[in-house]
Amino acid sequence: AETVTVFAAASLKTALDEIVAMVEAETGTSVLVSYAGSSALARQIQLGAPADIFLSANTAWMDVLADEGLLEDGTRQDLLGNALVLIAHDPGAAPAKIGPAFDLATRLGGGRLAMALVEAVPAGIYGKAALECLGLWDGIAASVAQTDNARTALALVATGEAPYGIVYATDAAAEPRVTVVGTFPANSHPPIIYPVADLTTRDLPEETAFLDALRSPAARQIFEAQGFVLLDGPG
Amino acid sequence: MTLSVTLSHAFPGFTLDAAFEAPAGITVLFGRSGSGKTTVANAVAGLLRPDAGRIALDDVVLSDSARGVWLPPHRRRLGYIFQEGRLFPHLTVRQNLTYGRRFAPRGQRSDRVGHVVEMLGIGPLLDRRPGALSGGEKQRVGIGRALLASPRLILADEPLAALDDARKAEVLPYFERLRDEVAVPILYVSHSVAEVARLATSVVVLEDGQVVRHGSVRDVLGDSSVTPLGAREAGALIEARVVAHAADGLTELRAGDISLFLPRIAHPPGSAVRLRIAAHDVTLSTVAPVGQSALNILPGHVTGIRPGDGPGAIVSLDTSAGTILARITRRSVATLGLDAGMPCHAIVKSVAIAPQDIGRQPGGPT
Amino acid sequence: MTLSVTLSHAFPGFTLDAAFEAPAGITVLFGRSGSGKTTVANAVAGLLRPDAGRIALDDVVLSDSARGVWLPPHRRRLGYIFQEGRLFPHLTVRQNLTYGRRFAPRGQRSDRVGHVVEMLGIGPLLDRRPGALSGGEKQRVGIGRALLASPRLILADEPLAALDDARKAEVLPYFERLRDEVAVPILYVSHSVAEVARLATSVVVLEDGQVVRHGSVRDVLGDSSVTPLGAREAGALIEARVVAHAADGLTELRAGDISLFLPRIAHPPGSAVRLRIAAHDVTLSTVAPVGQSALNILPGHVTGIRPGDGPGAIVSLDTSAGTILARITRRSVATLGLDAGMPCHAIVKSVAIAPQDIGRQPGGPT
Amino acid sequence: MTGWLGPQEWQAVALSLRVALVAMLMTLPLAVLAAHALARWSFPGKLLVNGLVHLPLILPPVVTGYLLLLLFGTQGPLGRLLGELGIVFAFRWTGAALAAAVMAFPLMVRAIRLSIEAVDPKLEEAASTLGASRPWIFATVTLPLILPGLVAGAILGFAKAMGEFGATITFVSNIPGQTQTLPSAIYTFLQVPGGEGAALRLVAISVVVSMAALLLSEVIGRRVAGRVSGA
Amino acid sequence: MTGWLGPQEWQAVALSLRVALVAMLMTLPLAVLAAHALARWSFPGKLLVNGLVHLPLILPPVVTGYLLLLLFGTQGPLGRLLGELGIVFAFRWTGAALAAAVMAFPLMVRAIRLSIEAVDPKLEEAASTLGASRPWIFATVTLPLILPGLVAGAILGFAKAMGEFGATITFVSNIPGQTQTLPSAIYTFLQVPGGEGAALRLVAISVVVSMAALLLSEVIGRRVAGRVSGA
Ligand SMILES: Nc1ncnc2c1ncn2[C@@H]1O[C@H](COP(=O)(O)OP(=O)(O)OP(=O)(O)O)[C@@H](O)[C@H]1O
Ligand SMILES: Nc1ncnc2c1ncn2[C@@H]1O[C@H](COP(=O)(O)OP(=O)(O)OP(=O)(O)O)[C@@H](O)[C@H]1O
Ligand code: MOO
Ligand SMILES: [Mg+2]
Ligand SMILES: [Mg+2]
Repeated sequence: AETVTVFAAASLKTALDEIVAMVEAETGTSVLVSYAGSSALARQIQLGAPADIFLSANTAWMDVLADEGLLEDGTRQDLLGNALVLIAHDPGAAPAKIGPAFDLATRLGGGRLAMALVEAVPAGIYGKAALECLGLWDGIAASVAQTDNARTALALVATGEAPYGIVYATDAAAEPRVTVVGTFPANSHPPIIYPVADLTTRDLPEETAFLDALRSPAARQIFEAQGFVLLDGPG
Repeated sequence: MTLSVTLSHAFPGFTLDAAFEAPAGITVLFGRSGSGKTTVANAVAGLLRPDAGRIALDDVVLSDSARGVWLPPHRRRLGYIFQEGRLFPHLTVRQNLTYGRRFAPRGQRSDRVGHVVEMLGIGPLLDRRPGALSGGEKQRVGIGRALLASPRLILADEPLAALDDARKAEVLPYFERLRDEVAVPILYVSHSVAEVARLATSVVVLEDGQVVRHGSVRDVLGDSSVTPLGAREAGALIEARVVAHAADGLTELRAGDISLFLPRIAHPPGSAVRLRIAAHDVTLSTVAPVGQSALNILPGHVTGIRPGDGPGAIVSLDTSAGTILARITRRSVATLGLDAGMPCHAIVKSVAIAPQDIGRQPGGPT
Repeated sequence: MTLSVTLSHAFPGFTLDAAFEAPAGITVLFGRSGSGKTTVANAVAGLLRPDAGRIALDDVVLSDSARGVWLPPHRRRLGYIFQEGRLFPHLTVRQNLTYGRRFAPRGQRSDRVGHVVEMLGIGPLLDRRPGALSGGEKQRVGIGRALLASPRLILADEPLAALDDARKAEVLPYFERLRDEVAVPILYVSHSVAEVARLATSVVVLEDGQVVRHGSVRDVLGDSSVTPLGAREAGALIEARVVAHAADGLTELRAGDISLFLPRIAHPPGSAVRLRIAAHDVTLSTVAPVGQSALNILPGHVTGIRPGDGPGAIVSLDTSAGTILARITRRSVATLGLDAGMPCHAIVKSVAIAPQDIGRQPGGPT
Repeated sequence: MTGWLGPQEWQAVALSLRVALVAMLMTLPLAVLAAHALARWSFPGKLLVNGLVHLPLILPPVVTGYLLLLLFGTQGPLGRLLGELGIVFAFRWTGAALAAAVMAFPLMVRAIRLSIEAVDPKLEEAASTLGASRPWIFATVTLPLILPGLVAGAILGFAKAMGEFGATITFVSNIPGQTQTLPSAIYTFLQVPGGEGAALRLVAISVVVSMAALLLSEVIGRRVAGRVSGA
Repeated sequence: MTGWLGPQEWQAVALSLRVALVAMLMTLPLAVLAAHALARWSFPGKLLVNGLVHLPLILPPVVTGYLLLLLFGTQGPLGRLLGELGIVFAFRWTGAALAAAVMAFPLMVRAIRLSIEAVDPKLEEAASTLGASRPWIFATVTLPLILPGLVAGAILGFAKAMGEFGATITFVSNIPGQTQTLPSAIYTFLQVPGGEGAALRLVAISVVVSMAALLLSEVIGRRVAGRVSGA
């Protein structure tokens, strides 16, 4: 059988590795996954990378590929959803409802709020949108420490360098050294979506099989164990 | 083969402006420290591109600024013995010695390696690297390296300066042999009049970058009027023929109709030799000397007396062996009443003629 | 001050095993290329840590392997004139010269900079960097640099090798003055017998890393039985006193009850001088010589005749000026019928005594 | 962003220059020391030191940044210690300089070490016979002779510091005006579709600045080399 | 993942070694040439060449990777050209080697250039008077004398190649067994919560391998230096 090459956002590694192992065991299809930032992967696909399937951490880069006609018609789906949470280093941090009344600035008390790059990295973009939507952004903008990805923001909070951070629920769930203070309302930011699509590079039955496997009950279990939400709608 | 050199080059604070011809044989470049000797050698080697000038070896033009000719150093095929060694630190002594061999045309490759090594006494050093050699050892390896490149011109920049007398005496004949047998022109930088007298075919005297005197060694050394070398160094060159080697260790020579006796020299009977008799080693006597140890007495008559700056005077004497110069005090000139035309005897001790002052007569034209 | 040296050190293929004392004055280390001279100097300077040995300057122990004493080079306060220059390429000549000044104790800092510069003829070079100096220029700067460090011991490794005779004649007196006035012991490596004769207080002769002869210069040079320096180099040292400088440029000396005449020397009347009369410059006569140009006639009688390997013999003569050595042919010994006890005249030309063979008598003990 | 570069980008340019310069200057003495020790001394643990020096070259920058965070963060052992002395790296431009310095260090040490190894010990010996102590010899003989290597090391360090990104953003994150260096800004633009143009402008600035530094170093290097060879 | 390292990690180790070795060996001759040209020749555009050589040091690695992708990708002008000759870099281990080589190049050139500048031209002159042509002099005099610099350059290049990540992942992505080098693997582990342990194991391997190479280079360097100084 042919080998399927998947380009996937690096934040999906833990879940995807398990699913790939499962698929390989069940079907004998071998699957190679190249994990990197969504932007790097999208550019590589634009420039002729031998990828069969793309799993992006945001919709913007998938849109770019769609515009260039690099997606197999009708294969794009919104695969996963995620939530945005406020985390704290202090295990005793009081839970809070995050809304316009939430006094984040006081909570920070002069400390830093760790986020992914607010102009560039999806987790940061969503976080800034949410804070703006809630009217909190201006109060804390100067306190934000931006990192090159959500994982590093998580690390800043885990090590206590920053008392608070905004990360994906999936990240927070896996890090025992942080405490979730509250979840941002889903309507405070654009929906967090991980779209997937088959690319026009090749047309193999194994690709379709893999896409189907992503939606199998076993896969759902794996994704949900990581804190993702399996979305139903097509892209 | 004749090397002809016309050069001018300016360093800040020093200007070289020299023209001379170096005929086959050994041309000694003589001059004080900083007078431009090494600069001339570098220009001949192609390591310095002079501001202007022409350097040719017979009809092979090595460089000619007027015609834009410039032969790169590696195509000049010369052997340069550098004043400062310049041995290759990463190669063994043996590899240093044979470095130039492969570049010599196949037929002309020197097969004298063993011989050169033995002469220079560097056999035990062959597998060492130059880093830990003594000063004189380095210099000897440098000499060997240049000689073994089978060059068609040798540049020797004070090659014997760091050597002791015994070693000098071993190496000098080798240069003589090169001069005579291989007919390689040799440009030889030296401070030592003994070396000049022994080796030189012609002499170029540099002073502040200018050639102040240039001619055959006999003219330069024997001329009492110029003393670029210092009055002490005046002396006459005598050409003689070996007559016989006596059992008591003396060699009899004949120069003109005069017999001369020297401590045994290596040249076989019949061979032509050249000896330098330093003016300060000659005693003059108005009467035929008796009862004294000096064996060589050359009768002649005074042709000239040239008083020096100091207490000395140089007396030229015409003898059947040729012109002899004697440096004596002006007081003796007066006491003896010497005057031109007077008959006079030159007395020279056998042993006063130093071994390094006796050389084979050069084969080439002088 | 006396430098005492006991050393043993092994390089692969070379073993040094030397012990000697260098009294105040100049001790010349003499020996063939590769005999270990530089190695000794390096050990004294602290640049080589010998396998075993003790080096002390009077009661200052520089190193003592038995007691684990080791003074680092910079605390030995010596001036080392290196065989290979070792000038600092990034400093100007002036900066090279004054490099050691600041390390000398304040009171002892040399104020002779101008003087040394003039003596060495390096005035025009002061603002240049060593890279483009000629060989002799480099060597002169190296000499100046060591002298100006106000050292309490000078190590001079062939300091004059690349210098022409005229320059040598200018620099030599400076070493004499150091020897006599500053009383700095000087360990001086040289190949030149003339330098030895002129400068040395004592001589250490090295051969293959062993001291084969060691003693005062008079003993070593005047001893006809050992010729570590080659028979040609035998000669006697005469001590004399300057009597007067005559108008015709001659200087009259008195040695014992004999008058000697030399070309004008610089020492004032009354001063004690030392001259070396090379054995090969002495002619012997059984009759009182007449009608000849040599001005110096020393009557005496034969005390010994030692035939050499070759045609020569060395005749010792007892004169009122001291022992004189004459190297003449065995043939002349026979012809003149010389024998011990016989009266005899030594004839020496005034001009045969080379200026560099005349030195001030060293002040220190010999 | 209006105009060719917005104020935030200019800030990044200024900050990068400051970070790179400070990183280079602060590291230089230490690099000289390390290079000298590695070239000329022998001491126990020399191999370990040599390994440590090279570590930032071997490790992916993100790892280096992470290790810096663990060590020099406000919670880290060294960070705590220095914090009491008033020296804070976390989220400051000083931290960016530290990251850049650490990343540049192996390059500087190598260049300087090579130069030191090329200095003829005979010259240092000569200085010692003239009475100069070891530190003095170093200052007056060794140091001037290794200037070309020093300049080369400095320019390597500066260039590396101008380009360093992974360790910096991991250690001190990206706070505009404080820790947002040029490479962070460039990275930001590259993450979003259509950001290439803006990224390119910043790349151009980075290249121009570094090339100017390079040119300067060549000129200095040539002058220094000329002085030493005595022309 | 069971056991200390999974097969995919071992693959990454093997690939990284191959990539670093090939990058180092292929670059060395070119680095020597560039270093020699910069140290000894004068030619028009020398400053430009010098700038180009340093570019990968100055640019953030991601930018370098992106430029490589643009140039050497299957769609890039050079990629197309070389593709017709059967040389493909895009998304192959050869591409990872190219990225590593490009990143290591300035470090190697600097080290070698410093060594060349330290060679006494008088020795080369001496060789020329003995009849050796320029290339021959280079091979028999210059090259042996710069061996310490060559070794230093090689080890810097190797270490850099072992640690290179940004340019590699941007250029050839992160495909296990094909382009996933150790640093890429480390990076991916660091992207997910809980991956630190696995990342740490890979870091340890990377460090061990590079330290072994470093040790080897020190030994070689010392032997070479000893030979030259003639001990
Ligand atoms: N580091 C070393 N390793 C091995 N042999 C050495 C070392 N240094 C010197 N030698 C050898 O020791 C011997 C004595 O060397 P030294 O330099 O003392 O000689 P020298 O008497 O100064 O000779 P020259 O007059 O030629 O300078 C030489 O044969 C030399 O090759
Ligand atoms: N590159 C240079 N730049 C400036 N001056 C120079 C350069 N090379 C040589 N000189 C000067 O030119 C003069 C002649 O130098 P050269 O080396 O030819 O002398 P030399 O006759 O060989 O002397 P020595 O007997 O001392 O070796 C010296 O004064 C020297 O300082
Ligand atoms: O998966 Mo991302 O693009 O590093 O947030
Ligand atoms: Mg010269
Ligand atoms: Mg010596």
